[in-house]
Amino acid sequence: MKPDQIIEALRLMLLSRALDEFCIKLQRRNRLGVYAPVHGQEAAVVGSAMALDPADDWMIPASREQPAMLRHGLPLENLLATYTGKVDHGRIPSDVKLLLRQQAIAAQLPHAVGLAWALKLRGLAAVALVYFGDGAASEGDFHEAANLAGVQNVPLIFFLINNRWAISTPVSKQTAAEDLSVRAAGYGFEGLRVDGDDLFAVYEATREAVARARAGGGPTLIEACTYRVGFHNTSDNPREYRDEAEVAAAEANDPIERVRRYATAAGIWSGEEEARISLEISTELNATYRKVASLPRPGPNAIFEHVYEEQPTRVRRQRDTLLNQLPEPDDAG
Amino acid sequence: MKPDQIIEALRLMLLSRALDEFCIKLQRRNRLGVYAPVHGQEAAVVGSAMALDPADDWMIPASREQPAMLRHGLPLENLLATYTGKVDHGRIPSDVKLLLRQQAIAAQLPHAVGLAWALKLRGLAAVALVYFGDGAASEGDFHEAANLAGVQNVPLIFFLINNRWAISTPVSKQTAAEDLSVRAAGYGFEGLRVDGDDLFAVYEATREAVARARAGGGPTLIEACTYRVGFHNTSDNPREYRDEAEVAAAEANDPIERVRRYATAAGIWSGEEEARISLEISTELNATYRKVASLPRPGPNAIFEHVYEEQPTRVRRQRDTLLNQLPEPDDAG
Amino acid sequence: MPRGSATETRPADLSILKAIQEALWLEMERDERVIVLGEDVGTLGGIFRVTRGLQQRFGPERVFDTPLAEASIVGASLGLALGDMVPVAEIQFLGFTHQAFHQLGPQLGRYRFRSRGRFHAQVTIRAPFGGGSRTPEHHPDALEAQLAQMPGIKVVCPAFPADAKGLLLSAIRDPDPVLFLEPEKLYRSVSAPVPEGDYTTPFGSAQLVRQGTDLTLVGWSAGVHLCLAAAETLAVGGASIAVLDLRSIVPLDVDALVDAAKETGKVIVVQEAPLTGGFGAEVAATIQGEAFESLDAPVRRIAAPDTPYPPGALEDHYLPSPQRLLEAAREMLGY
Amino acid sequence: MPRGSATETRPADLSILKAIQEALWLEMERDERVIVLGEDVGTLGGIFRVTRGLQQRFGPERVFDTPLAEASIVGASLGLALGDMVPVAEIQFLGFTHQAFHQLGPQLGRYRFRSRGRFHAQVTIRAPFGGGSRTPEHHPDALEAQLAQMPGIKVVCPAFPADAKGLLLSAIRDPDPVLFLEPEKLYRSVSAPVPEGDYTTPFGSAQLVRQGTDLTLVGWSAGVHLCLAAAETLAVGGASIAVLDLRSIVPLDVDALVDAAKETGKVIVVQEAPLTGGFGAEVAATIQGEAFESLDAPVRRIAAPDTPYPPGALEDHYLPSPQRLLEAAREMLGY
Ligand SMILES: Cc1ncc(C[n+]2csc(CCOP(=O)(O)OP(=O)(O)O)c2C)c(N)n1
Ligand SMILES: Cc1ncc(C[n+]2csc(CCOP(=O)(O)OP(=O)(O)O)c2C)c(N)n1
Ligand SMILES: [Mg+2]
Ligand SMILES: [Mg+2]
Repeated sequence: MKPDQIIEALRLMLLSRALDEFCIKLQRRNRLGVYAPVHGQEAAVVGSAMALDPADDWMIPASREQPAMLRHGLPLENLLATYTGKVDHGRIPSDVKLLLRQQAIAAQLPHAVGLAWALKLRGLAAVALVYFGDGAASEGDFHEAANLAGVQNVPLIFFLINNRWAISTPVSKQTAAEDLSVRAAGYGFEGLRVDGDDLFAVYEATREAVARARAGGGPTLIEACTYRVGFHNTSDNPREYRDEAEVAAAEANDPIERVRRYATAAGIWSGEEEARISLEISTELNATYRKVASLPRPGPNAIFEHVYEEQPTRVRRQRDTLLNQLPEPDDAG
Repeated sequence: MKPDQIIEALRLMLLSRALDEFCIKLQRRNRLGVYAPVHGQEAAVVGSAMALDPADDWMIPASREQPAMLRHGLPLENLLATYTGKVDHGRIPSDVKLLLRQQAIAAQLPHAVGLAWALKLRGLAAVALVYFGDGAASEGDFHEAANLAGVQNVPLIFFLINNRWAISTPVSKQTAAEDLSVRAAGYGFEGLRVDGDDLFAVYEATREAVARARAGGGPTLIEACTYRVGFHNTSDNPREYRDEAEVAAAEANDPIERVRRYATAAGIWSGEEEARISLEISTELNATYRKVASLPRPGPNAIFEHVYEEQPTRVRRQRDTLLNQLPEPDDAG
Repeated sequence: MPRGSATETRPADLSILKAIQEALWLEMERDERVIVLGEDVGTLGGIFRVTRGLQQRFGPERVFDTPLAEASIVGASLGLALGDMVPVAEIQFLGFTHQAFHQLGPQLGRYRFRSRGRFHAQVTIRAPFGGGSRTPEHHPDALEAQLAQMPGIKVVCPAFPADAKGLLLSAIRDPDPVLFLEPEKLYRSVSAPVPEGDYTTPFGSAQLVRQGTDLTLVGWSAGVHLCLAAAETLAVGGASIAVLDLRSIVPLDVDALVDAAKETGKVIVVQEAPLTGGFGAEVAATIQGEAFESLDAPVRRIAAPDTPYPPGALEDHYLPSPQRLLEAAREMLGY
Repeated sequence: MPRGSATETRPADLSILKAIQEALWLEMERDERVIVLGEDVGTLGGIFRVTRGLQQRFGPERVFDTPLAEASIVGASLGLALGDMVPVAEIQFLGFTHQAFHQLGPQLGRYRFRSRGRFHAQVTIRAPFGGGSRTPEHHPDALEAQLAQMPGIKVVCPAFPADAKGLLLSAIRDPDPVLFLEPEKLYRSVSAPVPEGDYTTPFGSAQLVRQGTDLTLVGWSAGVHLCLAAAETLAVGGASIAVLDLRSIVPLDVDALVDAAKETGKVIVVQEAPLTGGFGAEVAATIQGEAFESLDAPVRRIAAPDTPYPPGALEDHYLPSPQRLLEAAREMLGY
C-alpha cells in the first residue's frame, strides 16, 4: 500500500469505529433500528474494499461491512438514512456498483455469482467481491454459489470474514474444518487464509485475487481470520455466551492500532493528524445525521411503491383502500 | 474379501445386471414405471454394501442402488412390488435397516446425518452409509449435511458414486473440481477416492471407513469413480448427448468381468457355476415377478392411508366423498 | 421447572414464552428421547431465550447449537426421528424455513406416506413469526398459508399461554410432524393462567374465546388479540362480537367455522400475510362453501396488501390494524 | 425458427411445447441479452426438449447447462439480471423450486422493493408441472398457491399454445420476475393455431374460453381442459357452461371472476393441488367477497385431497377427475 492509501484506509477504519459508536448511541436512544457493529473487523473489511475499483467493480455486502460500502461509493447520508427508516433516501445511487445488504444469511452469494457471470458474458474487465461470514459458510447457498462460480470461472472474490462467531455459535460448533479456505479446492479454484487483522496482508491477498479474476483466472476464496469484538448487534449481549478473556485478547490485537503504529513509525501519521481526522469524522457524522433526521418519514404509500414496475389492478385497489383508511403515522419506528 | 464374500458379491452383481435387463424389458412392455439401471456401477454399489452389517447398520439409498438394497435385506419381491405400483407390498420390512429411495436429489443426505447422529446419541455401535451421485454433490443439501456430520462427528459414510453423468450433464459441467473427495477436508473429516470399478478396492475402503465410524472416528467421504454405462433411466436416450466411444471404453472395463476374471483365476468360479447361478437368478426374477404381478392393485383408499397416524376430520370426509364418487380403477399405471 | 432458584415458586400466570419453556422442560424430563436443536438454542438459550436453561439442565448431548443451515436442521431432525429420537428443532425465524422448504413438505410431510407406514416423523419444528416488533423482513413473515399446502404436516399456532403449553406438549408427542408457530410479539406481552403439570391440548379444535351473536372475528396467533381488542371496542357500542381462535390451521376445525357462520351470519377473518393466497382465503372459501345459506354477508378478509414485508418504519401501515378491523366490522354490522 | 430444415414450413397449429420453443427462439433472436440456463437445457435441450436446438443456434455462452442446484439457478439468475442480462431459467420440475424457495419470494420477489427501485429482476423461471403423466411425486406437484404468496413475483400458467407463446414473450420482457408454469401433460397433446412472429399476451387478463349462462367453470393450466371437456359433456344435456381460463394467477383478474359470478350465478373452480390452502380458495374467497349478491350457490372447489402426491398407480384417483367435476356441476346446476 502506498502512503496515501494507508492514510485512506486508516481514515476509513477510524470512521468505521466512530460510526459504530455513533449508531449504537442512537440506537440506545431509540433513534435507529438494530445496528451490527464492525468493531474488530476493520482491517478485513477496509483492506478488501480498497482492492476494488469502484468505477468498474461490483461489491456485494453481507451486512456488517459499512466502511467497505462507503469506500465503494455509498454516501454516508444514504447509509444513515437506511438505518433510520428513511428508506427512499437510503437508495443506492445509480452510479454506485453496490448490491444491497442482506438479511437472509448467505443469500447474496448466488446473486454475486450471477452478477460476476454477467460481467464475464458482457466481456467487461470488471470483477465482483462478495462478503460473507463463518456462519454463512455453512448454508447450502454458499456451496451452490461457489461450485457454480468455479464451473463458470467467473471473476468473483468470495471474501469470508471469519470472526469466530455467528451470534452465540462459535466457529468450533459451526464446523469441524480447521480452515475454511480449503473448501475452495472442492470447487476447483484457489483458496487462501489471511490474517484478517493485518490490513496490508488483506489488501495484498485481495489485490492478487482481483488481478487474477480480472485476467480471466476465475474465482478465489479468501478467508480473513479476525474477531467480532463487538456484540452481534444491538439486541445481543455476548457476555451471555462467551469468555471476556477471549474478547480482551482480540482487543489487544486491535487492527486499527496496528496500522496506526505502522503509519506513525513510517512518519505518515501522528497524534495531531488523528485528532484532526477524528474531529472531521465526528463533525461529518453529526452533520449527516442531522440532515437525515430532518428528512420526512416515509408515508404509507411507500409500501406500494417499487413492488412491480407497473402496479397490478388488485394492488392498486388495495393501495387506494388502505390510503383512505390509514390514520396519520405517529411513529417512525 | 474372503472367497465366500467374493461369490456373494459376484452373485449380487450378476443379479443386478439381470434385474436391469428384466426391468427394462418390463418397462418397454408398459408393465412398470420408470427404471434407472445400475449397469456399470455394480462394483461400487455391491462393494460398499458388503462392508455393512445389515443387522446393525443403516443404509440410505439414493435411487439406483438396487443390489445394495437387496444385500441389506430388502426382499426382491418388495423391490419389484414398488416398481410395479403395488405400493403396500413394496413396504420396507420392519426389521430391515434401510431408508427409502429418494426422488429429490440429495435430500436423503441430511436424513442420513440425523439417523447416524441418533445411533451415536443412543450409544449404539452401528453406522450408516448414504449413497449419492456426482450431480447430488452440487446441491446445498450435500454441503449442509456433510458439515453437520463433521461437527457432530457422526458414524456416517458418504458414499459418492461419481458415474460421470447427471442425466445429460457431464461432471465437467457439474463442477470445476477434479476430485470430489477433497471436499471432505472442508468439513474436517477424511475423504478418499477409489476406483469404483474395482470391487475389492471399494470394499476395503468402505470397510475401513465403517470401522473408523464404528470406533467413534466420525464420517468419511468416499468417492467411487465409475461410469453410468446405461441410460439415465428408461425415459432417457444418452445417444442424444454423449459419445459412444466413451461408453464403449467403460464397457470394456466392465466391473463384473473384472471380478469374474479374478475369481476364475483364484479357482472359486467357473463358467458352469455362472451358468447355474444365472439360471437361478432368472428363475427367481420370473417367479417373483409373477407373484408380484398377481398381487392386487392398490385401491383409491391407499391415497388416504399413512398420511397421518390419525386421520384428521377433514381428510376423513374427503376420503368418504372420494370413495363414493370414484369408479372402479381401470389401470394400474 | 425452569426457575431462578429452587425456592422460587411458579406464578399462576405465565407469559407465552414461559409456557413454552415449561412444556419443553416437562417433556424433556418425561421422555429422554426428546432433544432440542437449532441455531443458538444451547448456551444462549435462543435469540428469544425460549430454550434458556435447557442445556444446563439436560446437557449438551440433548440441547445443541447447530450450524447455520436450516435445511439440514429440518432434514437431520427427520433422520433423528427415524433413529428413534424425538427432535424439537427451532428455526430462528419462520421466514428462514424457506431455506428448508424442500425438507419440510416434500420430506418431513411425506415420509410416512412414502414408506406406507413403515416410518414416521415425530418431529416438532418451532419458529417465531409475526410482525409488530420492528424485526426486518423474513423474520416476521407469516408463511402459514404456504405451510398449509404441505399435506402430512400439521400447523399449530397458539395465541395464549395455556394453549401454547398444551399444544406444544401435543406437538412433541404427536407421531407426525408439527410446525409450531410462536407469536413473537406476544412472547412476553401476553400473560395468563397456565395449569401446572402435564396436559395436552388437541389439534383441530378451534376455541370460541369470546361469545357473540352479531359477528364472528376469526384469527390465529397474534391475530386473535387484534380480534379481541376490536370486539371489546365494539361491545362498548353495544355490538355482540364472537372471536374464534383457530389454534391450528392444519388440521382445520371446519365445524367450528360453520357453527360461527350459523351463529352470527357474518364473519371477518384476519391474517397478517398478504391477501392473495393467504390462509384467510381458505377460511372464507370454507365458510361460504359449507355454510352459504347461513351467511348474511360475504366473509370479509383483513390482511396485509400484496406487497413485500416492509422495513420497520412502515410496518404499522402494512399489518392489519385495529382501525382497519374496526372499520370493516362496523361496515359488516350494518350490512 | 426451430425447424428441422430450412425448407420445412411452419404449420399453423403448434403444440404448447413448440409454441414455447418459438417464443424462446424469437426472443433470443431479438434481444441478445436473453440467455437460457438450467439443468440439462443445453446439449440435450431439456428433459422435455423444450430448449432443443437453442444451444446449437445461439451457442454455449447463451444456453448452458448448470450444476444440479436449484437455489443457485434462481439466485444466479437474479444476479445475472442485476448485471443486465435477461435470464430465462428452467427448473426441471416445479416441485424442485422448493429447493430454491428462499431465493424466489424472499429474493427475486423483493429485490426491486428492497432497493427502492434502484434494481429490478427481469428474470423468467420456467418449470413444467401437473399430474397425469405418471411422473413420481415432486415432479407433478402443483405449487401455484405457495407461489402466489410471494409478492413481487408474477405467476403465469397458460393452457393453450397461443397463450403459451404470447405470455412467455411477455414474461421475458417483463422487467419483473415471472414464474412461468408449463402444463407438462399438455406439452405435446394440445395443438392449436399460433400466430407467427412477435406478439405478447398481457398478464392479469383471464379469458372466457367458452361462453355459457348456467354455470362457470374456472381453471388454469391443464385444469382448463378438464373444464372444457366437462362443459362439452354437459352441453349435450342442454346446460350452458362457461369456462374461464385465468392464464395468470398473479396478477389475478378479479373483475373477470366477478363478471363470471354475475353472468352465471354459479361457479366451480378446479385445482390440481390439495384442497386446503390451494389457489381455488383464493378464487372462491374473492368471488364470494366481491360478488356475494350475484351468487346463487356457494363457489364449489374441485381439488386433490389433503394428502401427498401419490405414486403413479394412484394418480388417477388423486387428481380432479372428469367424473368428479361432472358430478359437482350437475349438483350445482340443480342447486
Ligand atoms: C438464513 C438465515 N438464518 C438465520 C438468520 C439469523 N442470523 C442473523 S445473523 C446470524 C449469524 C451470522 O453469522 P456470520 O455469517 O458468521 O456473520 P457475522 O454475524 O459474524 O458477521 C444469524 C444466525 C438469518 N438472518 N438468516
Ligand atoms: C432436486 C432435484 N433436482 C432435479 C432432479 C431431476 N433429476 C433426477 S436424476 C438427476 C441427475 C442425478 O445425477 P446424479 O446425482 O449424478 O445421480 P445419477 O443419476 O448419476 O445416479 C436429475 C437432475 C431431481 N430429481 N431432484
Ligand atoms: Mg461470524
Ligand atoms: Mg451421476
